[in-house]
Amino acid sequence: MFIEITDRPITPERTMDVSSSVRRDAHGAVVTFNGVIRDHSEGRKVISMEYEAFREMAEKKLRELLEEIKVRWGIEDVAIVHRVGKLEIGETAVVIAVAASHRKTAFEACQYAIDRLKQIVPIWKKEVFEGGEGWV
Amino acid sequence: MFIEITDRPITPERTMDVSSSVRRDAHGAVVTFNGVIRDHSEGRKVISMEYEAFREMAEKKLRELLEEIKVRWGIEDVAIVHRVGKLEIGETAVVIAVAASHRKTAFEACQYAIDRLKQIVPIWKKEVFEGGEGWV
Amino acid sequence: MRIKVKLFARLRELAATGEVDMDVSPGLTAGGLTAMLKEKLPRLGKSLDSAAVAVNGENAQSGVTLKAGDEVAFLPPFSGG
Amino acid sequence: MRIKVKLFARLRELAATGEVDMDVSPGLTAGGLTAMLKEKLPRLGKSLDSAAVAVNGENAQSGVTLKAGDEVAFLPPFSGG
Repeated sequence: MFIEITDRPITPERTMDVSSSVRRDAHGAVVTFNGVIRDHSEGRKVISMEYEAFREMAEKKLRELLEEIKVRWGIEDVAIVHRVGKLEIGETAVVIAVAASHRKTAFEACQYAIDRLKQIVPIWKKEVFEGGEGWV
Repeated sequence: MFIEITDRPITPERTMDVSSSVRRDAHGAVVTFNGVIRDHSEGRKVISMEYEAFREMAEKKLRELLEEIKVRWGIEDVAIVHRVGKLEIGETAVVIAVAASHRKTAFEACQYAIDRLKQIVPIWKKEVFEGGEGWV
Repeated sequence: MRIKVKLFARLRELAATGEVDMDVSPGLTAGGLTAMLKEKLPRLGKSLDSAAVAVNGENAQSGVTLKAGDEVAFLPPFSGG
Repeated sequence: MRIKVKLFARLRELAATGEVDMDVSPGLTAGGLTAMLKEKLPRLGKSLDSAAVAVNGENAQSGVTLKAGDEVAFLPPFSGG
Protein backbone atom coordinates (compact mmCIF):
# COMPACT_ATOMS: atom_id res chain seq x y z
CA MET A 1 0.00 0.00 0.00
CA PHE A 2 1.82 3.08 -1.17
CA ILE A 3 1.46 6.29 -3.08
CA GLU A 4 4.04 8.36 -4.86
CA ILE A 5 4.27 11.51 -6.89
CA THR A 6 7.33 11.44 -9.04
CA ASP A 7 9.01 13.38 -11.81
CA ARG A 8 10.72 10.26 -13.13
CA PRO A 9 9.20 8.35 -16.06
CA ILE A 10 6.80 5.55 -15.22
CA THR A 11 8.29 2.96 -17.53
CA PRO A 12 6.73 -0.44 -18.31
CA GLU A 13 9.26 -1.87 -15.85
CA ARG A 14 8.06 0.53 -13.16
CA THR A 15 4.44 -0.50 -13.84
CA MET A 16 5.54 -4.11 -13.50
CA ASP A 17 7.16 -3.39 -10.14
CA VAL A 18 4.13 -1.46 -8.90
CA SER A 19 1.84 -4.37 -9.86
CA SER A 20 4.14 -6.92 -8.29
CA SER A 21 4.31 -4.90 -5.08
CA VAL A 22 0.61 -5.42 -4.34
CA ARG A 23 0.52 -9.21 -4.89
CA ARG A 24 -0.04 -11.49 -1.91
CA ASP A 25 -0.69 -15.23 -1.74
CA ALA A 26 -4.31 -14.60 -0.76
CA HIS A 27 -5.01 -12.70 -3.97
CA GLY A 28 -6.67 -14.13 -7.04
CA ALA A 29 -6.77 -10.91 -9.05
CA VAL A 30 -4.52 -7.99 -9.85
CA VAL A 31 -5.94 -5.13 -11.90
CA THR A 32 -3.57 -2.49 -13.20
CA PHE A 33 -4.56 0.80 -14.79
CA ASN A 34 -2.18 2.91 -16.85
CA GLY A 35 -3.29 6.43 -17.76
CA VAL A 36 -1.30 7.32 -20.85
CA ILE A 37 -0.75 10.51 -22.84
CA ARG A 38 -2.65 10.13 -26.08
CA ASP A 39 -2.04 11.94 -29.31
CA HIS A 40 -5.42 13.65 -29.55
CA SER A 41 -7.89 15.47 -27.35
CA GLU A 42 -11.19 16.98 -28.40
CA GLY A 43 -10.12 17.15 -32.01
CA ARG A 44 -6.70 18.67 -31.30
CA LYS A 45 -3.43 16.97 -32.12
CA VAL A 46 -1.60 16.73 -28.80
CA ILE A 47 2.18 17.12 -28.67
CA SER A 48 2.86 16.77 -24.95
CA MET A 49 1.39 17.33 -21.50
CA GLU A 50 2.77 19.16 -18.52
CA TYR A 51 1.61 17.92 -15.14
CA GLU A 52 1.81 20.02 -12.01
CA ALA A 53 0.91 18.95 -8.47
CA PHE A 54 0.40 20.64 -5.15
CA ARG A 55 2.60 17.90 -3.91
CA GLU A 56 2.07 17.84 -0.11
CA MET A 57 -1.69 18.07 -0.46
CA ALA A 58 -1.79 15.61 -3.37
CA GLU A 59 0.08 13.03 -1.29
CA LYS A 60 -2.32 13.58 1.59
CA LYS A 61 -5.32 13.18 -0.73
CA LEU A 62 -3.90 10.02 -2.29
CA ARG A 63 -3.48 8.57 1.20
CA GLU A 64 -7.10 9.50 1.95
CA LEU A 65 -8.06 7.68 -1.25
CA LEU A 66 -6.27 4.51 -0.08
CA GLU A 67 -8.14 4.80 3.19
CA GLU A 68 -11.48 5.15 1.40
CA ILE A 69 -10.75 1.96 -0.57
CA LYS A 70 -9.78 0.13 2.60
CA VAL A 71 -13.03 1.16 4.31
CA ARG A 72 -15.24 0.42 1.32
CA TRP A 73 -13.76 -2.85 0.03
CA GLY A 74 -11.45 -4.00 2.82
CA ILE A 75 -8.58 -3.86 0.34
CA GLU A 76 -5.17 -2.78 1.52
CA ASP A 77 -3.07 -3.79 -1.44
CA VAL A 78 -3.28 -0.73 -3.61
CA ALA A 79 -0.47 1.31 -5.12
CA ILE A 80 -0.76 4.62 -6.94
CA VAL A 81 2.09 6.42 -8.67
CA HIS A 82 1.45 9.73 -10.43
CA ARG A 83 3.96 11.43 -12.65
CA VAL A 84 4.57 15.18 -12.83
CA GLY A 85 6.56 17.26 -15.30
CA LYS A 86 6.57 17.12 -19.06
CA LEU A 87 5.22 13.94 -20.64
CA GLU A 88 5.39 12.83 -24.24
CA ILE A 89 2.77 10.81 -26.17
CA GLY A 90 2.68 7.25 -24.92
CA GLU A 91 4.16 8.02 -21.53
CA THR A 92 2.29 6.93 -18.43
CA ALA A 93 0.87 9.74 -16.29
CA VAL A 94 -0.53 7.48 -13.60
CA VAL A 95 -0.39 3.81 -12.70
CA ILE A 96 -2.77 2.21 -10.23
CA ALA A 97 -2.49 -1.41 -9.16
CA VAL A 98 -5.08 -3.15 -7.01
CA ALA A 99 -4.90 -6.73 -5.79
CA ALA A 100 -7.77 -8.58 -4.16
CA SER A 101 -9.11 -12.00 -3.43
CA HIS A 102 -11.72 -11.68 -6.18
CA ARG A 103 -11.66 -9.93 -9.51
CA LYS A 104 -14.89 -8.00 -9.17
CA THR A 105 -13.55 -6.15 -6.16
CA ALA A 106 -10.20 -5.49 -7.81
CA PHE A 107 -11.85 -4.01 -10.92
CA GLU A 108 -14.25 -1.88 -8.89
CA ALA A 109 -11.61 -0.54 -6.54
CA CYS A 110 -9.17 0.22 -9.36
CA GLN A 111 -11.77 2.10 -11.35
CA TYR A 112 -12.88 3.94 -8.24
CA ALA A 113 -9.28 4.92 -7.54
CA ILE A 114 -8.75 6.65 -10.89
CA ASP A 115 -12.21 8.26 -10.92
CA ARG A 116 -11.70 9.55 -7.38
CA LEU A 117 -8.12 10.66 -8.03
CA LYS A 118 -9.42 12.96 -10.75
CA GLN A 119 -11.94 14.44 -8.30
CA ILE A 120 -9.95 15.05 -5.16
CA VAL A 121 -6.22 15.13 -5.91
CA PRO A 122 -4.73 18.57 -6.67
CA ILE A 123 -2.94 17.80 -9.92
CA TRP A 124 -3.31 19.74 -13.15
CA LYS A 125 -2.21 19.31 -16.71
CA LYS A 126 -1.42 21.73 -19.45
CA GLU A 127 -1.92 20.41 -22.94
CA VAL A 128 0.60 21.41 -25.57
CA PHE A 129 -1.14 20.94 -28.89
CA GLU A 130 -0.51 21.94 -32.48
CA GLY A 131 -0.91 25.69 -32.52
CA GLY A 132 -1.14 26.41 -28.82
CA GLU A 133 -1.35 25.25 -25.26
CA GLY A 134 -3.81 25.39 -22.44
CA TRP A 135 -4.73 24.08 -19.01
CA VAL A 136 -7.38 21.39 -19.29
CA MET B 1 -4.75 -8.16 -30.94
CA PHE B 2 -3.67 -11.67 -30.09
CA ILE B 3 -4.51 -14.71 -28.04
CA GLU B 4 -2.31 -17.49 -26.79
CA ILE B 5 -2.58 -20.65 -24.76
CA THR B 6 0.77 -21.53 -23.33
CA ASP B 7 2.37 -23.94 -20.93
CA ARG B 8 5.16 -21.51 -20.14
CA PRO B 9 4.94 -19.35 -16.99
CA ILE B 10 3.32 -15.94 -17.39
CA THR B 11 5.96 -13.97 -15.54
CA PRO B 12 5.67 -10.31 -14.55
CA GLU B 13 7.91 -9.58 -17.56
CA ARG B 14 5.50 -11.43 -19.84
CA THR B 15 2.58 -9.43 -18.41
CA MET B 16 4.58 -6.27 -19.11
CA ASP B 17 5.15 -7.33 -22.72
CA VAL B 18 1.49 -8.25 -23.20
CA SER B 19 0.41 -4.85 -21.86
CA SER B 20 2.95 -3.03 -23.97
CA SER B 21 1.82 -4.90 -27.08
CA VAL B 22 -1.65 -3.30 -27.01
CA ARG B 23 -0.50 0.33 -26.59
CA ARG B 24 -0.98 2.78 -29.43
CA ASP B 25 -0.55 6.55 -29.58
CA ALA B 26 -4.32 7.03 -29.74
CA HIS B 27 -4.83 5.32 -26.37
CA GLY B 28 -5.30 7.05 -23.07
CA ALA B 29 -5.88 3.94 -20.99
CA VAL B 30 -4.46 0.47 -20.61
CA VAL B 31 -6.18 -1.93 -18.20
CA THR B 32 -4.45 -5.17 -17.37
CA PHE B 33 -5.98 -8.09 -15.50
CA ASN B 34 -3.92 -10.86 -13.93
CA GLY B 35 -5.77 -13.92 -12.68
CA VAL B 36 -3.51 -15.46 -10.07
CA ILE B 37 -3.50 -18.75 -8.14
CA ARG B 38 -4.44 -17.92 -4.58
CA ASP B 39 -3.70 -19.94 -1.48
CA HIS B 40 -7.30 -20.58 -0.46
CA SER B 41 -10.60 -21.54 -2.00
CA GLU B 42 -13.89 -22.07 -0.19
CA GLY B 43 -12.13 -22.66 3.11
CA ARG B 44 -9.56 -25.06 1.69
CA LYS B 45 -5.84 -24.42 1.72
CA VAL B 46 -4.78 -24.62 -1.92
CA ILE B 47 -1.41 -26.08 -2.85
CA SER B 48 -1.48 -25.84 -6.64
CA MET B 49 -3.77 -25.83 -9.67
CA GLU B 50 -3.66 -27.90 -12.82
CA TYR B 51 -5.12 -26.26 -15.91
CA GLU B 52 -6.23 -28.22 -18.93
CA ALA B 53 -7.52 -26.84 -22.22
CA PHE B 54 -9.22 -28.19 -25.31
CA ARG B 55 -6.64 -26.17 -27.10
CA GLU B 56 -7.95 -25.84 -30.68
CA MET B 57 -11.45 -24.99 -29.51
CA ALA B 58 -10.18 -22.70 -26.72
CA GLU B 59 -8.16 -20.71 -29.25
CA LYS B 60 -11.18 -20.44 -31.52
CA LYS B 61 -13.36 -19.26 -28.62
CA LEU B 62 -10.77 -16.70 -27.52
CA ARG B 63 -10.72 -15.31 -31.06
CA GLU B 64 -14.52 -15.14 -30.97
CA LEU B 65 -14.20 -13.22 -27.72
CA LEU B 66 -11.87 -10.67 -29.34
CA GLU B 67 -14.41 -10.30 -32.13
CA GLU B 68 -17.22 -9.71 -29.62
CA ILE B 69 -15.19 -6.94 -27.98
CA LYS B 70 -14.45 -5.38 -31.33
CA VAL B 71 -18.13 -5.35 -32.26
CA ARG B 72 -19.33 -4.10 -28.87
CA TRP B 73 -16.71 -1.46 -28.06
CA GLY B 74 -14.85 -0.94 -31.32
CA ILE B 75 -11.68 -1.97 -29.52
CA GLU B 76 -9.06 -3.96 -31.39
CA ASP B 77 -6.16 -3.69 -28.99
CA VAL B 78 -6.79 -6.63 -26.73
CA ALA B 79 -4.43 -9.44 -25.80
CA ILE B 80 -5.25 -12.59 -23.86
CA VAL B 81 -2.74 -15.20 -22.72
CA HIS B 82 -3.92 -18.23 -20.76
CA ARG B 83 -1.59 -20.65 -19.08
CA VAL B 84 -2.08 -24.42 -18.90
CA GLY B 85 -0.28 -27.08 -16.86
CA LYS B 86 0.60 -27.07 -13.18
CA LEU B 87 0.59 -23.67 -11.48
CA GLU B 88 1.85 -22.78 -8.03
CA ILE B 89 0.42 -20.17 -5.65
CA GLY B 90 1.10 -16.67 -6.96
CA GLU B 91 1.52 -17.73 -10.58
CA THR B 92 -0.60 -16.05 -13.23
CA ALA B 93 -3.19 -18.26 -14.92
CA VAL B 94 -4.42 -15.59 -17.30
CA VAL B 95 -3.42 -12.11 -18.34
CA ILE B 96 -5.72 -9.81 -20.29
CA ALA B 97 -4.63 -6.38 -21.51
CA VAL B 98 -7.01 -3.90 -23.10
CA ALA B 99 -6.07 -0.48 -24.43
CA ALA B 100 -8.56 2.16 -25.46
CA SER B 101 -8.96 5.85 -25.99
CA HIS B 102 -10.88 6.21 -22.75
CA ARG B 103 -10.61 4.41 -19.45
CA LYS B 104 -14.27 3.52 -19.00
CA THR B 105 -14.21 1.46 -22.19
CA ALA B 106 -10.93 -0.20 -21.29
CA PHE B 107 -12.21 -1.24 -17.84
CA GLU B 108 -15.51 -2.52 -19.23
CA ALA B 109 -13.95 -4.50 -22.05
CA CYS B 110 -11.28 -6.02 -19.81
CA GLN B 111 -13.82 -7.13 -17.22
CA TYR B 112 -16.07 -8.46 -19.96
CA ALA B 113 -13.15 -10.42 -21.40
CA ILE B 114 -12.42 -12.32 -18.18
CA ASP B 115 -16.11 -12.87 -17.36
CA ARG B 116 -16.78 -14.15 -20.85
CA LEU B 117 -13.63 -16.27 -20.99
CA LYS B 118 -14.92 -18.17 -17.97
CA GLN B 119 -18.23 -18.78 -19.74
CA ILE B 120 -17.23 -19.85 -23.23
CA VAL B 121 -13.61 -21.03 -23.30
CA PRO B 122 -13.06 -24.78 -22.77
CA ILE B 123 -10.46 -24.66 -20.02
CA TRP B 124 -10.67 -26.50 -16.72
CA LYS B 125 -8.73 -26.54 -13.50
CA LYS B 126 -8.11 -29.16 -10.90
CA GLU B 127 -7.42 -27.85 -7.45
CA VAL B 128 -4.80 -29.62 -5.41
CA PHE B 129 -5.55 -28.78 -1.78
CA GLU B 130 -4.49 -30.03 1.60
CA GLY B 131 -5.92 -33.49 1.88
CA GLY B 132 -7.14 -34.00 -1.67
CA GLU B 133 -7.79 -32.73 -5.14
CA GLY B 134 -10.75 -32.06 -7.35
CA TRP B 135 -11.98 -30.44 -10.54
CA VAL B 136 -13.57 -27.11 -9.78
CA MET C 1 -18.72 -45.42 -39.35
CA ARG C 2 -15.73 -44.24 -37.39
CA ILE C 3 -15.78 -41.20 -35.09
CA LYS C 4 -13.41 -39.82 -32.48
CA VAL C 5 -14.54 -39.07 -28.93
CA LYS C 6 -12.59 -36.58 -26.80
CA LEU C 7 -12.96 -36.31 -23.05
CA PHE C 8 -11.64 -33.55 -20.83
CA ALA C 9 -10.95 -32.78 -17.19
CA ARG C 10 -13.08 -34.87 -14.83
CA LEU C 11 -14.45 -36.94 -17.70
CA ARG C 12 -10.97 -37.70 -18.95
CA GLU C 13 -9.90 -38.81 -15.49
CA LEU C 14 -13.01 -40.92 -14.91
CA ALA C 15 -12.58 -42.63 -18.28
CA ALA C 16 -8.82 -42.92 -17.79
CA THR C 17 -8.43 -41.70 -21.36
CA GLY C 18 -8.79 -38.45 -23.26
CA GLU C 19 -9.51 -39.93 -26.64
CA VAL C 20 -11.38 -42.94 -27.97
CA ASP C 21 -12.02 -44.03 -31.54
CA MET C 22 -15.46 -45.60 -31.89
CA ASP C 23 -17.38 -47.47 -34.56
CA VAL C 24 -20.97 -46.28 -34.57
CA SER C 25 -24.02 -46.65 -36.82
CA PRO C 26 -24.73 -43.97 -39.39
CA GLY C 27 -27.55 -41.71 -38.24
CA LEU C 28 -26.34 -41.60 -34.63
CA THR C 29 -26.95 -38.24 -32.96
CA ALA C 30 -24.72 -36.53 -30.40
CA GLY C 31 -27.36 -37.33 -27.79
CA GLY C 32 -27.37 -40.96 -28.89
CA LEU C 33 -23.62 -41.07 -28.49
CA THR C 34 -23.94 -39.66 -24.97
CA ALA C 35 -26.38 -42.44 -24.05
CA MET C 36 -24.06 -45.02 -25.59
CA LEU C 37 -21.08 -43.75 -23.61
CA LYS C 38 -23.07 -43.78 -20.38
CA GLU C 39 -23.85 -47.44 -20.92
CA LYS C 40 -20.29 -48.31 -21.85
CA LEU C 41 -18.69 -46.28 -19.04
CA PRO C 42 -21.32 -45.99 -16.27
CA ARG C 43 -18.94 -44.10 -14.01
CA LEU C 44 -19.12 -41.12 -16.40
CA GLY C 45 -22.90 -40.90 -15.89
CA LYS C 46 -23.49 -37.78 -13.80
CA SER C 47 -20.55 -35.93 -15.26
CA LEU C 48 -21.73 -36.63 -18.80
CA ASP C 49 -25.12 -35.16 -17.92
CA SER C 50 -23.57 -31.82 -17.06
CA ALA C 51 -21.22 -31.82 -20.05
CA ALA C 52 -21.65 -29.73 -23.18
CA VAL C 53 -20.98 -31.32 -26.56
CA ALA C 54 -18.81 -29.93 -29.33
CA VAL C 55 -18.55 -31.46 -32.78
CA ASN C 56 -15.35 -30.63 -34.65
CA GLY C 57 -14.65 -27.86 -32.15
CA GLU C 58 -18.05 -26.16 -32.49
CA ASN C 59 -20.78 -26.19 -29.85
CA ALA C 60 -23.45 -28.68 -30.88
CA GLN C 61 -26.99 -29.60 -29.88
CA SER C 62 -27.71 -33.17 -28.81
CA GLY C 63 -29.99 -33.64 -31.82
CA VAL C 64 -27.23 -33.14 -34.38
CA THR C 65 -26.51 -36.18 -36.57
CA LEU C 66 -22.90 -37.31 -36.59
CA LYS C 67 -20.92 -37.99 -39.72
CA ALA C 68 -18.02 -40.31 -40.34
CA GLY C 69 -14.77 -38.76 -39.15
CA ASP C 70 -16.43 -36.36 -36.70
CA GLU C 71 -14.57 -35.44 -33.56
CA VAL C 72 -17.06 -35.28 -30.70
CA ALA C 73 -15.85 -33.61 -27.50
CA PHE C 74 -17.54 -33.81 -24.11
CA LEU C 75 -16.91 -30.68 -22.11
CA PRO C 76 -17.55 -30.45 -18.36
CA PRO C 77 -18.54 -26.97 -17.11
CA PHE C 78 -15.62 -24.64 -17.79
CA SER C 79 -13.46 -23.29 -14.98
CA GLY C 80 -10.72 -21.37 -16.75
CA GLY C 81 -9.36 -17.98 -15.76
CA MET D 1 -0.42 39.34 10.16
CA ARG D 2 1.61 37.40 7.64
CA ILE D 3 0.18 34.64 5.48
CA LYS D 4 1.42 32.72 2.46
CA VAL D 5 -0.62 32.44 -0.75
CA LYS D 6 -0.01 29.59 -3.18
CA LEU D 7 -1.24 29.56 -6.76
CA PHE D 8 -1.30 26.61 -9.14
CA ALA D 9 -1.66 25.80 -12.81
CA ARG D 10 -3.55 28.50 -14.73
CA LEU D 11 -3.60 30.78 -11.67
CA ARG D 12 0.14 30.45 -11.24
CA GLU D 13 0.72 31.33 -14.86
CA LEU D 14 -1.71 34.27 -14.82
CA ALA D 15 -0.07 35.64 -11.67
CA ALA D 16 3.39 34.84 -12.98
CA THR D 17 4.19 33.47 -9.55
CA GLY D 18 3.33 30.40 -7.51
CA GLU D 19 3.80 31.87 -4.09
CA VAL D 20 3.23 35.29 -2.48
CA ASP D 21 3.71 36.38 1.10
CA MET D 22 1.06 38.87 2.16
CA ASP D 23 0.38 41.09 5.14
CA VAL D 24 -3.31 41.01 5.97
CA SER D 25 -5.55 42.16 8.79
CA PRO D 26 -6.43 39.71 11.54
CA GLY D 27 -9.98 38.39 11.09
CA LEU D 28 -9.65 38.10 7.31
CA THR D 29 -11.56 35.11 5.90
CA ALA D 30 -10.53 32.91 2.98
CA GLY D 31 -13.33 34.54 0.97
CA GLY D 32 -12.04 37.97 1.95
CA LEU D 33 -8.60 37.01 0.74
CA THR D 34 -10.07 35.87 -2.58
CA ALA D 35 -11.74 39.25 -3.03
CA MET D 36 -8.49 41.02 -2.11
CA LEU D 37 -6.51 39.01 -4.66
CA LYS D 38 -9.06 39.72 -7.36
CA GLU D 39 -8.59 43.42 -6.79
CA LYS D 40 -4.83 43.16 -6.68
CA LEU D 41 -4.54 40.88 -9.71
CA PRO D 42 -7.67 41.47 -11.84
CA ARG D 43 -6.50 39.03 -14.51
CA LEU D 44 -7.02 36.16 -12.02
CA GLY D 45 -10.71 37.06 -11.71
CA LYS D 46 -12.63 34.35 -13.51
CA SER D 47 -10.12 31.65 -12.70
CA LEU D 48 -10.23 32.55 -9.00
CA ASP D 49 -14.02 32.16 -9.06
CA SER D 50 -13.74 28.55 -10.15
CA ALA D 51 -10.88 27.75 -7.75
CA ALA D 52 -11.21 25.78 -4.53
CA VAL D 53 -9.40 26.99 -1.44
CA ALA D 54 -7.16 24.94 0.83
CA VAL D 55 -5.73 26.20 4.10
CA ASN D 56 -2.59 24.42 5.22
CA GLY D 57 -3.28 21.64 2.75
CA GLU D 58 -6.87 21.00 3.86
CA ASN D 59 -9.98 21.91 1.88
CA ALA D 60 -11.52 25.04 3.40
CA GLN D 61 -14.78 26.97 3.17
CA SER D 62 -14.64 30.62 2.17
CA GLY D 63 -15.98 31.62 5.58
CA VAL D 64 -13.00 30.26 7.50
CA THR D 65 -10.97 32.88 9.41
CA LEU D 66 -7.27 32.91 8.59
CA LYS D 67 -4.55 32.87 11.21
CA ALA D 68 -1.02 34.23 11.11
CA GLY D 69 1.30 31.86 9.27
CA ASP D 70 -1.49 30.13 7.34
CA GLU D 71 -0.70 28.83 3.88
CA VAL D 72 -3.68 29.49 1.64
CA ALA D 73 -3.74 27.66 -1.69
CA PHE D 74 -6.00 28.46 -4.65
CA LEU D 75 -6.75 25.34 -6.65
CA PRO D 76 -8.22 25.43 -10.17
CA PRO D 77 -10.42 22.44 -11.07
CA PHE D 78 -8.24 19.34 -10.97
CA SER D 79 -7.23 17.53 -14.13
CA GLY D 80 -4.87 14.83 -12.93
CA GLY D 81 -4.80 11.24 -14.12
